[in-house]
Amino acid sequence: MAEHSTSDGETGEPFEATRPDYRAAQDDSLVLDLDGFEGPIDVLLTLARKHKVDITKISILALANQYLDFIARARGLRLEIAADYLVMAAWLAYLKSRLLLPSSDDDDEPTGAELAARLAFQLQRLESMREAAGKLMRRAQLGQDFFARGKPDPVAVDTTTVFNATLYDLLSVYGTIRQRQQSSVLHIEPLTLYSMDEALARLNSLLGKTPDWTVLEKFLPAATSDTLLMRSAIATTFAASLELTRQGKLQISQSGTFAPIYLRRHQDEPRDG
Amino acid sequence: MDRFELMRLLEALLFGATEPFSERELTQRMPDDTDIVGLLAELREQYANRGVHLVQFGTRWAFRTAPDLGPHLRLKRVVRRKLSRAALEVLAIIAYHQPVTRAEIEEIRAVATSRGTLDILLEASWIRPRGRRRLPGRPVTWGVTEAFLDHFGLESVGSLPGIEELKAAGLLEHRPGLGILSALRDRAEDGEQGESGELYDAVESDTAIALEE
Amino acid sequence: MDRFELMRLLEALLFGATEPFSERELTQRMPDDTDIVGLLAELREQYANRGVHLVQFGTRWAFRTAPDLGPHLRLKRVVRRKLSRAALEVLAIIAYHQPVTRAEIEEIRAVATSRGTLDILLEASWIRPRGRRRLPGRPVTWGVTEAFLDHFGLESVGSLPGIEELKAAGLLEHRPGLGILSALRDRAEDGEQGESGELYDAVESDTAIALEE
Repeated sequence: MAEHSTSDGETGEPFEATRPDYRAAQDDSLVLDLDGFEGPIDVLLTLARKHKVDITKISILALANQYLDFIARARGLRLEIAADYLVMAAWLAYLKSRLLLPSSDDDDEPTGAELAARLAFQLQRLESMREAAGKLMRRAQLGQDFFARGKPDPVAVDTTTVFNATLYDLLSVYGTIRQRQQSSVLHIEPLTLYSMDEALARLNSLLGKTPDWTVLEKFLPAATSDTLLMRSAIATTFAASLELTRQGKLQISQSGTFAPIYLRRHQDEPRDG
Repeated sequence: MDRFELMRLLEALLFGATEPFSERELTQRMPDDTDIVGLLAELREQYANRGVHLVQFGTRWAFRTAPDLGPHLRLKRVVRRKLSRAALEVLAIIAYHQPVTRAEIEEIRAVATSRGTLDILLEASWIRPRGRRRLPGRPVTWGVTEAFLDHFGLESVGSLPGIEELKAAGLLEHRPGLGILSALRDRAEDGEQGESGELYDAVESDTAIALEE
Repeated sequence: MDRFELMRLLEALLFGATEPFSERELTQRMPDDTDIVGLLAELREQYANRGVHLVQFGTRWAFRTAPDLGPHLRLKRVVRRKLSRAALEVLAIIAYHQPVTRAEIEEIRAVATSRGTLDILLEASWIRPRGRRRLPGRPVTWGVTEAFLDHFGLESVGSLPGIEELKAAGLLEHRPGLGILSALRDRAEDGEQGESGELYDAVESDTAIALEE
């Protein structure tokens, strides 16, 4: 009878899909495929679960051996092993040596037993959270197994407007504003370019003083450290020189491609005054 | 399923339904051979003296609040309205930068804020005037309210995640929306400053959340 | 208004609305000096065996259909996106260890939390920032919302399944982790940024090693 109404049966996933998909580790023919694991702790936990049902009674030494054996075989097969798996292997080898060798009293380092206890705690704590997640998802859920009032009563006196905004909306909008702020600062940048009008005015004023061929660079404004500004000045001054030539006020000469460009006042034009 | 269980099921169906159910629809949803008519009559009887009645309109059935309670009933009828993007932005800025003046909000958003936007937030009881800035014109500063904290499930504005944390939570997308001119500039300056480093440093420098309780 | 009438009014308020009510909101809507807490307890008792229950989550109250009827209820179900295994783990850690920082979540899982995990939980309105830890950087701590409690039919965080046993076993205590694990975590984070992890996955995906005991 646990049937969905037809309206969402078509589009949605089956209801059962919300159950967690934890790896079943009881299988004897467990295949260890690094691809499916979330790091070395996940591997250790899977090994531990296979080893013993009660994870609190796990032998850390046996677990370390299994892990080291696995890494050794993986290397034998020349599989690519991510660095963190190797770091864990090195640490477990160290732990093993501390567990097997008698510890000296004047040693400040934690004993092998202490390290083993910490690892056991880490594994138990993570395992407990995985079980908790499973229990949580197996609970009856709102909108799936139990339901709110389908439609509010039409008899209503007190109308309150509730704005549909979630914390998620608020935070994501704020993030976007901050990014837009960055780009809006950048939009101001074109204002620092040398304009066509400036170039025309400058060229016009200098023209009367240059009856002879003069290289284009001499007409540029005083050099600044702003290279982008200088590049725009070159471009606009050149464009302005073309405009003045078109008006018959200026002559341009260039001996070849990429050769210096020379400008002079148009020779037929009468001097002012 | 015994009669009591069938009654419970019918009750739950009628409660959860988005529209009143006809007897035919109820028959489809209940186990075969259920005495729908008998159960409906019994259920109506059970609710006769309660604050909620089972009511029949033509062939359809639904739970309705008892008519005699009308005058006393200040039912929460919730009208849901979507908050505009602009309003959401202004709200976020007020929450992160309070106390903040309207001019400061506009500076951060780089657009003028219409009067209506603040009105909507005031209507929602999410913002309140906090005081006045010691500036020409003594502009009003704005802050968020208890109702705001309540709605968004926050204990204080201090618990809003900072920019770094938003980034870590995946809420800040890296957007390479820089114009061609800034790219030119970067090249002209021979990449003295790392492009992305500059972007993030500038973001972080403003991270501090104004806290003035 | 006598107690019976007050009960009817409370019933109508809660039954008629789709939204949960906090006790504070109920106080505003009921006549002055109403014993809200007593009435709520009595009303919950009256509905205990019915098809619809009065439930409490956090500070809020609402009627919900009885969970045991779930399999038989042919009502429109909400389609939910399936949470990833990682997101589920993070959710469980936030629920059981709250308030908890991102770094603490990563310490428990011994892997970096990929971007977007907290994002998804936040979008579902299941988690919220709770405050800040008195640590360098004042990191935000996370906890679950009342919407989370409502969704999973929990009265409070204290009624999370198995939380008492976990507490008794010391598994919810904050203990210094293994130094090695934070090293692993940092490494994993580097990998994530460099996207090299993805590359390796693709190489390895076809090769599996059988594990013998």
